[in-house]
Amino acid sequence: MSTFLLSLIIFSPLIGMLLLFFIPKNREVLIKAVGVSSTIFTCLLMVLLYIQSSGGNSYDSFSQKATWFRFGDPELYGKYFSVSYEVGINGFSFLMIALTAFLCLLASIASFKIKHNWKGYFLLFLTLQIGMMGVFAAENLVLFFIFFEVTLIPMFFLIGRWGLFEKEKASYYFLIYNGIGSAILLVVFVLLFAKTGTANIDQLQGILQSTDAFSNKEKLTLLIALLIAFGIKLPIFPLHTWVLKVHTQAPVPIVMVHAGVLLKIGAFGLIRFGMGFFPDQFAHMSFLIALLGVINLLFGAFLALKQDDLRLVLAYSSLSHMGIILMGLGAGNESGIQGAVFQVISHGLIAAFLFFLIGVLYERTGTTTLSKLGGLAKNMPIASGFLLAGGLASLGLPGMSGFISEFMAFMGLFQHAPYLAGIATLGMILTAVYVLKAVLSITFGNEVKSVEGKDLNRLEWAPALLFIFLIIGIGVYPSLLTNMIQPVLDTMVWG
Amino acid sequence: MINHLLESTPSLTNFAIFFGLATAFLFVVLGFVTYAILAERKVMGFMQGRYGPNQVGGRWGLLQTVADVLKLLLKEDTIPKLADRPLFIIAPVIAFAPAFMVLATIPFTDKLQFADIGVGLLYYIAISGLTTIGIVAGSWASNNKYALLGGMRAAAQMISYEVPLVMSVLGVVLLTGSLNLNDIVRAQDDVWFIFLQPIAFIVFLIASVAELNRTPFDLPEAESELVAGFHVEYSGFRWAFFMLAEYVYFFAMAALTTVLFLGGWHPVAFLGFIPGAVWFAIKFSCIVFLLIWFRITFPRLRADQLMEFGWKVLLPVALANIFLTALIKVLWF
Amino acid sequence: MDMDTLLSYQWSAMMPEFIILGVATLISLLDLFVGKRIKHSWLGYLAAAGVIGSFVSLCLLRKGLPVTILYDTFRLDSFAVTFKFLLLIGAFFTLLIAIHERSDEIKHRGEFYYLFLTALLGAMMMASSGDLITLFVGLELLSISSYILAGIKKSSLRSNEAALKYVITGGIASAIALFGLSYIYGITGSTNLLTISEVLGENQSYEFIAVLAFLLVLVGLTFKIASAPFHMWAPDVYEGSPTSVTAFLSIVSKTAGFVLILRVFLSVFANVPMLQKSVTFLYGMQDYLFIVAGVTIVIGNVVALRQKNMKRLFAYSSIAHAGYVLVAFAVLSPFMMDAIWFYLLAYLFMTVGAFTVIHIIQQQQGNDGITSFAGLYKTSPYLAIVMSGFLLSLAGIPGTAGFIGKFNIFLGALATSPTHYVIVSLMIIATVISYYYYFGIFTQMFFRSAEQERTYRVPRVLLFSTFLCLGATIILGIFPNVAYQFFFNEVHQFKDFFN
Amino acid sequence: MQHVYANNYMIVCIFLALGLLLPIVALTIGKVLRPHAPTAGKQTTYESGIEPFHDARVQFNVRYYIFALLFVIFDVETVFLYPWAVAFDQLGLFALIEMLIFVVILLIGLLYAWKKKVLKWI
Amino acid sequence: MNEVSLSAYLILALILFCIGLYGALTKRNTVIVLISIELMLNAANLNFVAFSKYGVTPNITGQVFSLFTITIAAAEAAVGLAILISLYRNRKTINIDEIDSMKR
Repeated sequence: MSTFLLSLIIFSPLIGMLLLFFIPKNREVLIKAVGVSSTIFTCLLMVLLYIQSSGGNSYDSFSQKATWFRFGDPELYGKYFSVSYEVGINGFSFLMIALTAFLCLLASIASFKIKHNWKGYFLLFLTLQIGMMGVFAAENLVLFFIFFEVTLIPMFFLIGRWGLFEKEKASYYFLIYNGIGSAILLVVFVLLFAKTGTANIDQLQGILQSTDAFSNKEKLTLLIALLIAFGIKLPIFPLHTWVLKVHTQAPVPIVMVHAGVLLKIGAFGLIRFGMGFFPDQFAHMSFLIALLGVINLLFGAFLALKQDDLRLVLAYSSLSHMGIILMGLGAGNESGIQGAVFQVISHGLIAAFLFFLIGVLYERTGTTTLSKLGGLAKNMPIASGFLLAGGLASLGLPGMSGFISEFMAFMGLFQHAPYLAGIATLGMILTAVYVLKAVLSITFGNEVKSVEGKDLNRLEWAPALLFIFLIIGIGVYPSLLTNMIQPVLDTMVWG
Repeated sequence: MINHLLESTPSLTNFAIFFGLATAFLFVVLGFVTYAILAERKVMGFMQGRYGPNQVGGRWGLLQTVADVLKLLLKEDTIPKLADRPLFIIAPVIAFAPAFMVLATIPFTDKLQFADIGVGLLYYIAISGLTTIGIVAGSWASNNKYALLGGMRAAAQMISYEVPLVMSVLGVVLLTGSLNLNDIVRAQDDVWFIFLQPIAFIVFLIASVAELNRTPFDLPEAESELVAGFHVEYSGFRWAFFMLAEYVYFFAMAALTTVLFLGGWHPVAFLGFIPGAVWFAIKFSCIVFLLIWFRITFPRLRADQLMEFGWKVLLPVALANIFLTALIKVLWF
Repeated sequence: MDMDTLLSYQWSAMMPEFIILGVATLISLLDLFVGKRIKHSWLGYLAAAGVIGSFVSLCLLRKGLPVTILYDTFRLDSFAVTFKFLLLIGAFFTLLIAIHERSDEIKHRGEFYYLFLTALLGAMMMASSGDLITLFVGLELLSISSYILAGIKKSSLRSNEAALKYVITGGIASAIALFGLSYIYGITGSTNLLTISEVLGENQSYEFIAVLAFLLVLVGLTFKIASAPFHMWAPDVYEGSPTSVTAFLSIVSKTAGFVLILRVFLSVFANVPMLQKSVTFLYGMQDYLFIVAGVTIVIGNVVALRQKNMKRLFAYSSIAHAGYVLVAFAVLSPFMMDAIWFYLLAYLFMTVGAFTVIHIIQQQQGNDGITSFAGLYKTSPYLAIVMSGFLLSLAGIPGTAGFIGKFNIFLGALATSPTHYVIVSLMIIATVISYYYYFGIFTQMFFRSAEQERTYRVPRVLLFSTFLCLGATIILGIFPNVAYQFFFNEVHQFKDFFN
Repeated sequence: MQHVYANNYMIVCIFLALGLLLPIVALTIGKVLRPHAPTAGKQTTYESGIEPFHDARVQFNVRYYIFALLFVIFDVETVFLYPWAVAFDQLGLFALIEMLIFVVILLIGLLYAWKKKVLKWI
Repeated sequence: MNEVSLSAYLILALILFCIGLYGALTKRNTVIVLISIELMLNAANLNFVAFSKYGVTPNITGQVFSLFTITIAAAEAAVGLAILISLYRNRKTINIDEIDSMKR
């Protein structure tokens, strides 16, 4: 059972897709129900997996390997490239998959607001889920790349078909930027594969560290290529424009998933491949990476301050928070990396949460412009409360998950590059300013626009509560996560 | 003597000698043309129960054609204003030159032959095709509706009949195994190809008449409908060269028929004491007479009959003949 | 050459060709004598049946290779067999499209079908030729038949223009190639490919001429595959020709072009050492191949961005794909054969499927602009989804055959030498550029709405063929081993290619 | 033997030269002898006495071209038939069959033209 | 008349080929373009025949090849002209520059 469990989880949305396929496309309620049940099913399987892994201690039994296909012929050329279907998890990727499953569940609930074409929407949504979970579970470069690209196509359609006014433009931005990123990634992967003859990530790691198949210079080049590839996804400062488009134009559930999971693929990839394959070179470049992180942080924060659209504020805030991940990684020491990993999880939750609320808000008011919103607390006290909580989590209030990650990342960076860290603290202040400015003006500012409808309904506050619970849970009891990621960190930091 | 010359190193002297001989031959041909025209008119007259030319040059009108030529030489030459002048001038030359060129390879006797080249037959066929270009060029250059119509008809007719002509000869080539005209004649030592290849002979004869634009296939110059066909705008000596080309072809075609089917210079049975040249002349004359006879006997065909006859009858018959010959050769020889 | 030697030849090796020839003759006679009395689509089905028959006979011939007959001018080796499979499959699907061409546009149905078959025959001859003469004759048989096919819509101006442009460029290209071949013959005194290779290997005193000949032949042959110096005919011809002919040109004709390139260059130049450099001739010429491939890729993808007509767009896309396959050839990797074969197989299914959809829409809408796809998802979800499958594959998205094909090319290139990363990067970047126009079609199909509501009637045969193509595209994308296994095991290998 | 070959072709060239020379010489002589008095009337195009109207280079029936194309095909066929006929003795029955196939294919072409009423004049 | 050397034939063929190529690429009249293509093919033929007689290893193959080429060239010209005629019926021009109904 346990050998197939992981694959079952990854491909569990297929069951839902299959069911959806046979449902007539005008049966709205049924379609939505099936979509949500499918994500619930995946979540249940995740719980099963957690239980089977004896509480998150041993994941080895979940690894699965099957030969898949082969390029070339050993008899004929004496040389061949074999690609296997290899999946497996460790603590970190388990967390990422769990996050994905969880966010997908909530996003699918948020998807109830989708107005048309529910069937197509859920089919694509579930495909996206397969891709995201597959990326984290893949133990093989080719497989990783395939899942990576599988996330690309559904996103294109989801943005382009169900997005807002500039949806087509946004979907093209998404496609082309990520296409370029994946293209660079592909070059790197194929180079590694072609030179070493294996695509298994663990084996590659061993080969790259023990042999000199690549010179240092080549390794550095490859690392930079990886940095660009994942930097687009993450995004790192000059490559970020597409994120803004996507965050402002995509439908809310998709932005939730996107901000919560898809951006993290960049961080995940950077940790998994950048640090995993080329640790020495990564250390060599650590200052640059940290610097990029600080730039991201400050740039995002500054621009967030200037925005009048809540979506854009959050988009820039995502950018700025990604900077913290980079800072943590750039620090390169245990607490830095721990902070980065923490940030990956915590920002995933917080960003998704905030976008979830934006979706609710947008539905009620029809706008996300700050200057048109205000005095929400009077009509929608519960929503305002959640919003405030989300904002506080975002700016890193102690006791919430954001605090832990930021604290650790900064601690790491102070050890590594104190001046840089000093400058970066400015970013934290700015973060507090823009978050509070935005949130407070919505909740307590002058009432500009009347709100139609009531406060949150059951389907809205329940997920929100779940979010808050998790965010505070992690913030109060961080060792829940640290226990899981510690083994990963050990291998990463100490080799 | 000619063999000796042929084997010597090519030089200017050789060139001079050959040139002299060829010029002499040219005059022979011109003489033939002169008297062929006369003969044609005489025979026509005879068959139509009239005298024919009988004023110039005595009772036989022997100098009639000479007088005609002189008249043409002195006649004013007009070129229509709308004509394409360079093409108009060059067209008769294009028409005439190949007509004379083909004569180079015809073996009149086993000794009397100018160029004995290996692919003589192919040479003849290839070069003779060029005349069409002269005719079409002349008709196009005239910028005259009758001329163009005639020229196009001539082209269509000549290319249509070229195919059966070429195909019919293949029977002979199959039996000989050579394209050399000398070899072909030698292969008829025992029996002439007219007996072995009667179908081919008939096809060849018909096609050659068409190729020569002679009645009953004289559509390109059908006087009653096209005035004079492609050379309607030509006068004087330019016109004469079209006519000359036609008659030189007449000569060449008759000679070729003799070579291919009538055994060339070979004598009939026991009459070997008569020189080959005479035999050749006799056979040649027969063919010439036959062709003149045709002209007088047959009415002109309609254009559609002409073309359809060529493609639907002559071509399949010629092809069938080839395979019949090949089959017979494989099975019995 | 007497009777006995001739009878001793294993004539059955030519069975697939004979079947095609026989069916073509049969169709022409049927068309002439009972043409009026039978439904013309039956001729099309007869042609398709002929292709299937040929396919079956080819399957039966797989064992006991290689067979060479007629003094080595015709050779049936595993190379020929595997690539003939591609040709036959491609021809089969294009024939299915051809059957559904509108009958008021193509009046001469009989001709249409047997010209298809003769073109196919030419392509098959090329695949099996062991001699420059048969090779050239095959090439021209294919070319001349396709010239007429391109102009088969006699009363359509665009069709006429397409045909004329095709004839002219085709004529120039084959003249250039022939001129190159004449030099190859000149310095070796033979037209047999393997003999040429031997002689060239022994005597290298004419290397300059050999290089000249190589380049001339290369330039001439790029015409058939529509790559760089001779790509410009493709857009016009693709646009003007009937869609089935377009599909034929971009699949069968292109495959045949690659077959020819592999045949000539590998068997002639692969084993010939080069004088100045200590490499084989083909390696010495590698740079030129790279230039051709690179320029082709760039032109194909960049110009495609501006296209507003589906068939034109696919013309440029097919130019780009020719460039990709040329990369596989140019890197001269040991994986060349299977990479090219697999890519062409994948390309076959996705292109023929895409053209089928384009055909259906063009037939019923009378317009082949890119906007004719607007709102297709609403009007005909089946067509939209099937088309998306093909487009994804053409764009090289994982999960489809196109990805595996491209991946194989990359892997082969980089496994041979890491310095190939330049061409590989170019190819990958070009692929990303290609997303732009492929996804532009998606935009039309899914995001826009149609100008007017209409329903598309998909003929049953085309439904079947699109379904089959989509299935093949996806299966080859997920389980490429199906094809690779066949390639490596069933047909026993290319060891016989060089002797 | 080489000389014989060269000499033979020299003769052919001489014939060509003579074929060209005769018209040139004759026409030059004629130019000296004949009168030259052009008038506008003489230089008009002949059209049975009426004033010529519009250009004479009219469009022709397409049949002419089609016959030309047919001619090209069948004339080229002979390119193969001639070598075959010359070498028939060495080739034997098989070559006959081969050529038969070849010709039958061409005959189908002729049949095609026939059936399509291409061979029908006007 | 001495034996003409191989290079003379080759140079002649090359010149013919270049003229043909030039004509094919620059001329505006389609008929002339087709003729130019013929010229190129015939240049190749000339090469074949010259090599077949004076080449490294003289043999008959070159001549056989040129026979095939002649046939193919004829077929190509026939098809080309036929297409040109049908185009002319629709378009009334044989000028290659005016054949541009499909814009780029």
